[in-house]
Amino acid sequence: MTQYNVRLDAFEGPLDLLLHLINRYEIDIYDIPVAKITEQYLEYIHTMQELQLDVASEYLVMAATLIAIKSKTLLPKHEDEDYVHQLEMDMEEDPREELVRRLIEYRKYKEAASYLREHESKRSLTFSKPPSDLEHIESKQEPVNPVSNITIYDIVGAFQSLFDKKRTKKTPQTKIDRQDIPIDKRMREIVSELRFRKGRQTFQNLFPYSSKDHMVVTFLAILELMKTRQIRCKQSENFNEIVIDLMEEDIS
Amino acid sequence: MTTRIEQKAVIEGLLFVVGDEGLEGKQAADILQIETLEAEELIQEMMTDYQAEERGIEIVEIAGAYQLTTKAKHISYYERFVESPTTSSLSQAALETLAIVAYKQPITRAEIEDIRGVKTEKPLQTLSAKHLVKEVGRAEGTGRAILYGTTKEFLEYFGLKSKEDLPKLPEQYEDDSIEDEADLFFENFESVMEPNDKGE
Amino acid sequence: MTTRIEQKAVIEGLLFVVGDEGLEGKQAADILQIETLEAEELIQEMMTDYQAEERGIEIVEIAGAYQLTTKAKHISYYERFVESPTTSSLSQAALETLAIVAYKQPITRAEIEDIRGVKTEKPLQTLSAKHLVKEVGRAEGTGRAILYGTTKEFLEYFGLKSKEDLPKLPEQYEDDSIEDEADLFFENFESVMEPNDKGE
Repeated sequence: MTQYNVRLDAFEGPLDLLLHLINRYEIDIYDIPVAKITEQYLEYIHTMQELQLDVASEYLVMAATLIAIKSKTLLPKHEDEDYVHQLEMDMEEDPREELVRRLIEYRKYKEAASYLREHESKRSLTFSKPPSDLEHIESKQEPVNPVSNITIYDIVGAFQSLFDKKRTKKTPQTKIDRQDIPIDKRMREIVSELRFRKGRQTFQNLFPYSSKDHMVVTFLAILELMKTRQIRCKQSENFNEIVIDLMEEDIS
Repeated sequence: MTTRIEQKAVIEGLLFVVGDEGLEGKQAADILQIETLEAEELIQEMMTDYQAEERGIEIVEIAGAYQLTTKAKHISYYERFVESPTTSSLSQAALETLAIVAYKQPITRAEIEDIRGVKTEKPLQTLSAKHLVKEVGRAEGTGRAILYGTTKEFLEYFGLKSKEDLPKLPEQYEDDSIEDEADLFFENFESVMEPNDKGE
Repeated sequence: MTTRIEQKAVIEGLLFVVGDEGLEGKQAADILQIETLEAEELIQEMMTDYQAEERGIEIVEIAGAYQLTTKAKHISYYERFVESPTTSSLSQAALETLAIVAYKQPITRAEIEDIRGVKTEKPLQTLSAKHLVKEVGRAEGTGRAILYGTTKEFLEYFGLKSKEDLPKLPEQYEDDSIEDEADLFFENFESVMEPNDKGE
């Protein structure tokens, strides 16, 4: 039952895979050697199939497209046609043109996405604060309608964003990439949390997020910290709260 | 090694972030990895700095913790702000509380606080004073906590025929799958810890 | 008559109060009873003031309004005990989808899928649930597919001033120049073919 979803997830689709191959083999996007790229592409698909991955239909459609383009470029030129026809042939689209257009278009947004990613991580470095409660400031002209300029949709919106907020707080990793919460990082977090809490925290409170992976990593981190004698766990009796203490030597 | 100036900057940022939960001298000291006394001294200095004419906020000490507030002498500007038509007539806290009461009524204050994650006494007072929510009964069990619901006026202001007339929420807000997952984990965890008690 | 220094103090207090809802230049001007341009100028000056070493907060312009945030360089002090507003980063699929919506709005799902070459239902759901994109209308024609656009929260999430604050697309410039070249070619071609019509 081993799954290799991670490898499949590494690509965002057939266009992404093609771009990867183009970069890897330093291919000029405007002059793609179709035979070579088709070969590489199919090899990748075969590998995926060998790994018993569920190859999405989009990848197979692209494989068919590549093969179609390849066969078109291989077609022998008609030599017995008259000159006008020959001209028409020359004017005909390069069979690769549509694919190149799509690749370039997709690449644009892939780059735009990485720009957004940069902004996202930059933004995560700063904090703002929620608006202050000004209820204590009495307005001199009390409005007749206490909810003027609020609609029922503001109520709905408030309710939704409340739950969204709660949800995002609870699950800091929506797409869990295990690399993102390495155990030693979580171990350091726990130690500094304990330091901040004057060396003591309850077991339960070390699980701030309800994401399964975060909890598992936290649990493993606690076990590891116990093993390396950085923390001590105490439970006065069965079913009581487990209390985690930072070992004294470490505080200094 | 951070300079005193930098340390002050960090404290300002910390005070800004903690809001009205306040920051204790010891907390500031831990974060800056300096002595508590040193941190207290820095904060006292900053209190003086903030008295400068060009500052609109100041540090106050409330219940052993420091927090930022606006200056009392500027009150007339905040009154103008509150009255300005672009300013929402309910605070975010009151709006959130009202939304919860509207959709989850009848509901106790403790339950509202559970959802919001913060104390909700003041917003509930505001909403009662504005006749938007009222007591609709008492919860069963010890304590018999007050149950809140929306008022007739609430329906009138928003032009609703009845409580059932509230717009339906998207399905995603109904499910509790995330919480379930957490519960599942702790359940499993407990059953590992106490295998004898669970007849497995 | 208030001095510029006092006006700055009031703006600081207002910025503190509005928090992440932000303060528009016009709002500040109304409250101070000065011209919007004057208020904007004051805020610009303050932005420079806040860059001083001893300040732990700064003014940023997001979604057309000004707000205070902590400084990025102090992150190591805060991350120990507060949670970042954007800890949950978006998946690559969601980001690509969002990038397409941002640049091509209003756009239908089918058009997005055309560009990405894969199904995009789930990323769009994620983005809607996070209020980063929303339905902005319906396409003409049969089916009347939903048209998607970005929201104010989109700007807030990425800390952008406005939709126009997005950088030019990487290849846009090149594409334009190719078209220009083509146009030029056809123009020349035409002028060769029909020399009589163009009054040379």
